[in-house]
Amino acid sequence: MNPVNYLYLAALLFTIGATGVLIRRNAIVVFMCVELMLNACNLAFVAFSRMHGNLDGQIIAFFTMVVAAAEVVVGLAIIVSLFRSRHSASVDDASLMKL
Amino acid sequence: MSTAAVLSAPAVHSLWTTAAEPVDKIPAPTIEYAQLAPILIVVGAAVLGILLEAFVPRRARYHAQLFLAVVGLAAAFAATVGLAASGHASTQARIAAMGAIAVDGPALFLQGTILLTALVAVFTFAERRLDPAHHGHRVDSFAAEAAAVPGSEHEKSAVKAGFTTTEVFPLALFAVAGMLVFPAANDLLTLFIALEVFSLPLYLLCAVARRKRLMSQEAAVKYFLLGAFSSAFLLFGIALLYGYAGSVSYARIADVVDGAVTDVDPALASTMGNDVLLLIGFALLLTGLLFKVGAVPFHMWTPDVYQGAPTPVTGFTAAATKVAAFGAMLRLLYVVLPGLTWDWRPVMWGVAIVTMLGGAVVAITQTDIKRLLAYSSIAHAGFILAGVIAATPEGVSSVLFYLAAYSFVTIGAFAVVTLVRDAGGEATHLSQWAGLGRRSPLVAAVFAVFLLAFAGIPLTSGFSGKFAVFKAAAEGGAGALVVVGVIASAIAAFFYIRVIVLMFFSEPKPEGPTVAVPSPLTMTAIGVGVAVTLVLGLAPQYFLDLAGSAGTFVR
Amino acid sequence: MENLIALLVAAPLLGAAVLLCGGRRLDRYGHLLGTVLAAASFVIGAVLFFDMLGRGAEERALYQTLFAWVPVEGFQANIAFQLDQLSMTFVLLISGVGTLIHVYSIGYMEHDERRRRFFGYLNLFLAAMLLLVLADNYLLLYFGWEGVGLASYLLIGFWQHKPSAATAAKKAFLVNRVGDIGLSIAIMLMFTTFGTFTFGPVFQELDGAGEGTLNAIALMLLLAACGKSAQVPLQSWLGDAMEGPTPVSALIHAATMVTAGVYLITRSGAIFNAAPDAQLVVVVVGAVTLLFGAIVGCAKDDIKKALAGSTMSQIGYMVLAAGLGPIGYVFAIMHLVTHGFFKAGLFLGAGSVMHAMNDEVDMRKYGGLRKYMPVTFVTFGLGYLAIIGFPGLSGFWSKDKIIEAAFAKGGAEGWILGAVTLLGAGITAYYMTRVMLMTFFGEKRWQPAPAADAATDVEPSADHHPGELPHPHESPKSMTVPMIVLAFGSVFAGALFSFNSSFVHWLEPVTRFEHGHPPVGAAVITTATVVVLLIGAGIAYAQYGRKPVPVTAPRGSLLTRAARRDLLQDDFNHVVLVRGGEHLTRSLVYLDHSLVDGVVNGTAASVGGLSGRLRKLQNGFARSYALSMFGGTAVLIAATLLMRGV
Amino acid sequence: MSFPLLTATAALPALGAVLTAAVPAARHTAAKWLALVFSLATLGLAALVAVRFDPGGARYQLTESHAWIADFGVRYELGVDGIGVALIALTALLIPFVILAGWHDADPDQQSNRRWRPTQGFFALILAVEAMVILSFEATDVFLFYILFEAMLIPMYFLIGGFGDRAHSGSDENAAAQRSYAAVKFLLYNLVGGLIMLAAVIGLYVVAGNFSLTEIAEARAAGDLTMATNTERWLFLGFFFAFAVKAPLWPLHTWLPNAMGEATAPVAVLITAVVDKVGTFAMLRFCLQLFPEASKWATPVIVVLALVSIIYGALLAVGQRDIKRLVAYASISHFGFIILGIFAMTSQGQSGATLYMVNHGISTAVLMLVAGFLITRRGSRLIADYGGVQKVAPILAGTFLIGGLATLSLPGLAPFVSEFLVLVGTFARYPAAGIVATVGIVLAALYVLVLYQRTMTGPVKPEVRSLPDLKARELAVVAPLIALLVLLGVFPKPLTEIVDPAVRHTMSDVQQQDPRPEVEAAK
Repeated sequence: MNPVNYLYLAALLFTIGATGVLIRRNAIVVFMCVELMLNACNLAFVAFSRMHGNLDGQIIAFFTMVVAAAEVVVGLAIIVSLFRSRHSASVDDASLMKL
Repeated sequence: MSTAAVLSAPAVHSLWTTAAEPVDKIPAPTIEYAQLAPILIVVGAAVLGILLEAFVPRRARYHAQLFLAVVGLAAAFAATVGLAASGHASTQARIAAMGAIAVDGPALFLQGTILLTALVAVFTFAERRLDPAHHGHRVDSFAAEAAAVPGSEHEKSAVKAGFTTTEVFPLALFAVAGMLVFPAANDLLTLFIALEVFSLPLYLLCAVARRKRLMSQEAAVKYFLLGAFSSAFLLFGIALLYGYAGSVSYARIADVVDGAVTDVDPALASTMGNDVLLLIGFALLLTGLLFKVGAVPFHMWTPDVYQGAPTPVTGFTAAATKVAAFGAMLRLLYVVLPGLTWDWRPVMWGVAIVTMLGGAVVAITQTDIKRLLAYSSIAHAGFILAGVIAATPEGVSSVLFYLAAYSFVTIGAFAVVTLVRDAGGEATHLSQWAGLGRRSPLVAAVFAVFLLAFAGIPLTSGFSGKFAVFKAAAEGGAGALVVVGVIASAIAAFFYIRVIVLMFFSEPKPEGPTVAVPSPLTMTAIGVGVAVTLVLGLAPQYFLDLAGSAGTFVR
Repeated sequence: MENLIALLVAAPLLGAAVLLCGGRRLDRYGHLLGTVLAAASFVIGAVLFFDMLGRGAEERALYQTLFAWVPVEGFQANIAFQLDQLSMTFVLLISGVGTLIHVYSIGYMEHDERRRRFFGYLNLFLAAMLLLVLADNYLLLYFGWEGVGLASYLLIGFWQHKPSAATAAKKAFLVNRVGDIGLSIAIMLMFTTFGTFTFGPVFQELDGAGEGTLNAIALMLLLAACGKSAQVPLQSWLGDAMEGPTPVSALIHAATMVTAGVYLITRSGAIFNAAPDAQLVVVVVGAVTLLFGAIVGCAKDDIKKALAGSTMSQIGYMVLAAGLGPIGYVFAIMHLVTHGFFKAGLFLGAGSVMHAMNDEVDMRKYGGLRKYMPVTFVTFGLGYLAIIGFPGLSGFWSKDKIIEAAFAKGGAEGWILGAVTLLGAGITAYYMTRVMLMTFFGEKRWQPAPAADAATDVEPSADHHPGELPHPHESPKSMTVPMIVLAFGSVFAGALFSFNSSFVHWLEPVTRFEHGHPPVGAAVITTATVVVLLIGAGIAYAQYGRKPVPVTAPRGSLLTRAARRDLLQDDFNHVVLVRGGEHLTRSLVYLDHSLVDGVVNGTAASVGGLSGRLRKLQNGFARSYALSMFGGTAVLIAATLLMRGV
Repeated sequence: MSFPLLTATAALPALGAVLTAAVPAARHTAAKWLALVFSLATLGLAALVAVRFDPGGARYQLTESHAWIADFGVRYELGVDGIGVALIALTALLIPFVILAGWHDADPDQQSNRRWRPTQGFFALILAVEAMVILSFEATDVFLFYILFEAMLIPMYFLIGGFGDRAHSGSDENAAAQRSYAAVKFLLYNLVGGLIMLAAVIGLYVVAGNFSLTEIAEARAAGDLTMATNTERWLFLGFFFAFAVKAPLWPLHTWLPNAMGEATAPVAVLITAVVDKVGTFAMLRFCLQLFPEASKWATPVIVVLALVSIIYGALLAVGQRDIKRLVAYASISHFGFIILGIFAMTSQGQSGATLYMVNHGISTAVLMLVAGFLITRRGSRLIADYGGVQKVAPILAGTFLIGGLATLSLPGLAPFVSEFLVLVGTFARYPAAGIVATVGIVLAALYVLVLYQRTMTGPVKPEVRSLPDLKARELAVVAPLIALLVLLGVFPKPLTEIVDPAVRHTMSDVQQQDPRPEVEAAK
């Protein structure tokens, strides 16, 4: 299969993730969409890695996973504490500060 | 960090080609520990801080953590100075850690700035005299137990027990470590990792305010989600650049962009021809960095986060993040993409203009002092961008100088904000600041000095910085940008002055806030801010020299 | 000898400084000090005069340079004096009449608590006026010119608590300032034309300048003269200036200051001679004012205002004569001097009458005073005869010469001017006879003094008894003696000057002189003049001597009513200048606020409004922030690609 | 190295400011005396500068030069020419009187807290302004000048906003609001001007590579430094705009009436008589010297604007109901004359403009300070609230009249000399402009005399019946200034002697010669 197709897929996934961030209210889902974007990146890395015939991209993908995991830890901690204070995980509810 | 060594291009290549052969020994990466000392010291201190958190009794933790953080940062700063003194900022500049980290003038200058800023910020973190003691325990700006639900019994008992979130010190140290690496990163992966290393602790730090916890948590969520969103863009940009150049090493990418590579394989030849990859990748990468510096239209997190975060954290974030992010941006634009100067300059022109004007204009109608400072920081990001756009060594050194000047003013200003309090904690609404000059002339005068420096009035560091940046921009052919910058400065002057008017020319309200008498910690922070502001305003030559000699990137 | 010149000015200046800065402790002796210093100036003048007589006609002028005043690259103005025959004439007139009026004022102002200051102002006036006539350059002349303006301002408004006096003072200064524009511009023109504005060099270089320039300079000088000498169209202030104490009217607004315009024109004779067009304008201005003043003088019931109209008219004669060129200068100055005597005398007489009549000025409330105030009556009467040109008295000699010179202008102009001056002589006789009859003859029409008006805060003077009829009495010696001296001048000065053409010979070296040749014989003109004045006096007698004078003025004809209102010039000023000016300033104040400031404030407001709208974008929703970032990224990518044209 | 006299002249008041500010709260009278002593000592040093200055000597004298910010091409360079000496003398002369006149303007009220030290602040700020103004007259480095030009706004701002007139036309809150509006307006106008100048300053650096006035001028004269026509024009406009705001020139003037109206009279004097002079001074020194061609290019427009200022300012002065605003508009009119004189490009015009700066400073000081004394007595700035003051306070009225007469340029008082020189100088180059400007002198008479008539003459209003006459302190403020007005009106030679050579230099900078008299030209 043409490696470019993987890139198209990666771009598609990335866009879906970004769109999700824009349209979903639940903080967890938003965060999942970000994760989707990161994974789209991973796909791109791996695809490029293969194209160029070096390992860099694949190694980066591992790093990205680690980072994503760290983000989950931090993110969930924050989101959960927000949820416990407000009994809601909607990002739209958290709008005390504006203007 | 050692993993980065594996990624250096030649090493990977040999690994790939020799994979099938039997392995006698794994070639150990060369790590220049001495040259990386500042980073390593801070990381070490941070790790040690985690251990302290685990093993030191609760009542001793505060002092232990504070001591560790201060010593760690001071030692790291000493190491930075030592490196600079031994010529690593100029003649001895080189790339360390097998291509992952550059040790050169800009890196050391920025690291030194970050470390000093962080040191001052840690002082404000540690301030425990502003609020009255709770149940006999002195309290700082951070929640007794951040995990507890605000207003719950759990929280009350934590307060009663005198818990404090001493984790903020190691968190801050981790953030500092990431910030140290960020402007020194010499490949895109290190850049990304550094970004995450300093961002994630900051998200947490935003969430742990002791007062107004809902706002604090909201700020953290917003910062986190948007930050993650932006880092996804950054990462995708990295992926595209990697796809374009077949490498994430700055030097390699620069060569590919310039067409200066000799070993072109067919895959590289095909991607090299695809400028769309390069341009989109560049734009996405830039997005991530512009988010961190708070440039319009990626600025919208700034006011909310600045307002919601605990004020010492706000000061730290505002000052240090900006230094680190602009450092990384400079290196990216000057080292990786000089070949794209003609592509990125017009785009950055646009961003700089809307950032300067947008920040200044929206700030006019702000009513909260922290939000006002947030918008002011946006406008300042625009001014700094003007220096970045100069695309000359003078541009680099002017930005370095500006960052140093700006960060101390910022930390000092936010430190003053922590002092003005009423029963509900900090009194950040502007109307509460009315007549402050009559109640506490000294505090008001100090804040006025900071505001004047923000406004770029001569004899303050703000003026020297602004002049340096605008001069570089004008010399670099961005005269029109200077004119826009001047207009934005004029607009900005309006709201700084509004605050001064409020403080000095309005009658104090009877139920107005009081000014807390801080411990020597905050006093030091503010004092350093004032001193730097005035010294850099009156006799900036030494520091300009410093920034000037630190203006060359190693490649 | 020339070193004395500065003393002429210094003496009264010293007086002014001491009296004005000295404070209350000088109240008791101040008036004496002022008088002595004025007299000192006169004595020095006399010494210089006799010294001057001792020299040949062409070597009489003296020069004294004190110091460089404004030494600037290419612009040299000195404090330097020139005392020639023309200046000398004025010095004697000014210091002489000035001293007399100082003496007169000792009595006249006796009950005024601010008498010291009054004398200080008088001394200031003398100093400025002497400076004016002694200056050797136009800029220094301008110094004196404005100085007399200031003194005039201070003295007209001396009774500042009266709003009318304050207004009159302001008006006088302002109208004079308009004239001063002329003098300024004339000096500037001289500077750009000749590189200097010192009399001698300017007059020597006249050939090099174009006639247009010279006309312009001359017209500007005329404008200045019009302001100071109350010539149409800048005459309106003089009538109001009568608000000042009467000695002031006599000295400043009759004898000396108002004639400064004539001095200026005569002094600049060389320029005017080279600018015939401007000269024609001078003549026209003189002729118009001559009739204007005379007509106004006919209608006024206020004795001082009637005399003020007369002053205007008489100065009109002088200006007209000066406009005739070398045939007229000498007579202009001669009439100026004789007028100085008789008009000062008339004013002092009027002051004496007012002094006796509770400061009443309305002639309709006088009548029959000749019996009560014999000295005043006689001196006033001699002044009256002099001014109407009764043969043998001063006015006759000088006015007759002017009428002759007017006819001698030649052609139609000559006839017209001659006719105007003749007509003026007739009207003069008419209104002066009217004044004379209403004041000193007929039955008593005295009215009780009005109650002191609290609103105007007039302090009752010592002999002011509200509600009582006045008790007219002769004035004290200090007042009558100056009147008598002036009466002597009124009677004999003209003859003295005309004897052997002495005045002509005296001034000729300065002003040059040409004999005019009127189309008809001099005797014919003289006869005509006498006839005309008899007619004028006769009509007045018919109206005011034969019939009783009503205490309230009859409505009168349209012309009378207009003349009472200064021929509507004040109304014009009021409507066009005052009202118009008020509208202009008011609308400018409004515009300054709404437009000039408004543009700036509007800009600020629109930035603020923009700020308010942009602020709304910060709506607190994380997702919209993300959208902003997403959109920004898209734009960034698009822009980057577009730049490359990919 | 010789004694740095110029630095000392500026440093002394700066030191005084610091010491005054440091006086303990309870000893506020000591602070006043301290400030007065320092201002007098500064006057002494300024006199020494004037004595040491040799009119026949080099263009810039008593020069000092030290490295400062090499990166910006900035040196700490001082030097004075005759114009500078005259203005330094003016500044040093006026400040003691300003201090003396404002003796009680900032007395602490009873209930204010112990940390609020208004008196110390007031006098320290005045001295700080003095230091900066003097240094700005001495600076021969464009950057140094710019810094001072901007920095002096801050103390002025606090003086205007923090120590407003206690007499006002409305309620208390209203007064505070108006005062802070005035202070903000002052600062913003000048800051905007300054920022635009900043762009030009940077541009100048880009073109010239350093900021030394002498070096740039020499390089330009020698042809080593050429500016493209358009560049020079833009830079000129940037500089001129800032100076025109400060001066102020129509239509950038509207801050002045507010600022002068709301500030106390001594501060108003400080604004118009001292600080604003920096603007006109800078036009003469920097605009003409750095950008001669552009100056000539812009002259027609500037002359027109100056004329508008003259007439417009005077007409608005006529229309004012507030004494201090009236004086402010009169000042606008006078600044029009100064600018007209500068840009007439004749020696008479420029000498006249320089003299005008000095004379206007003194005459406005007299008028404004006496007006201030009056206003403090009655507690109102409205003209309509007065009447007949002459009767109850003749000395006050007399000094007020003299100030007014000086304002309307009566010969014998100093402003006449300068005004006439400006008029002549203008007329020589632009006759029409000279004539229009002459109309200004009529309007000046109008607003001065109307003001005098309405306040001082007429029946005594009940409210003014008990006003005391000038006290000894007040007379000590006014009398010397009046004496000076007379002295400089009759014998301005000492001033013209030092100004003339400087003007000659400026004229040669712009390569202009005085128009020759018509008669000579014809020969």
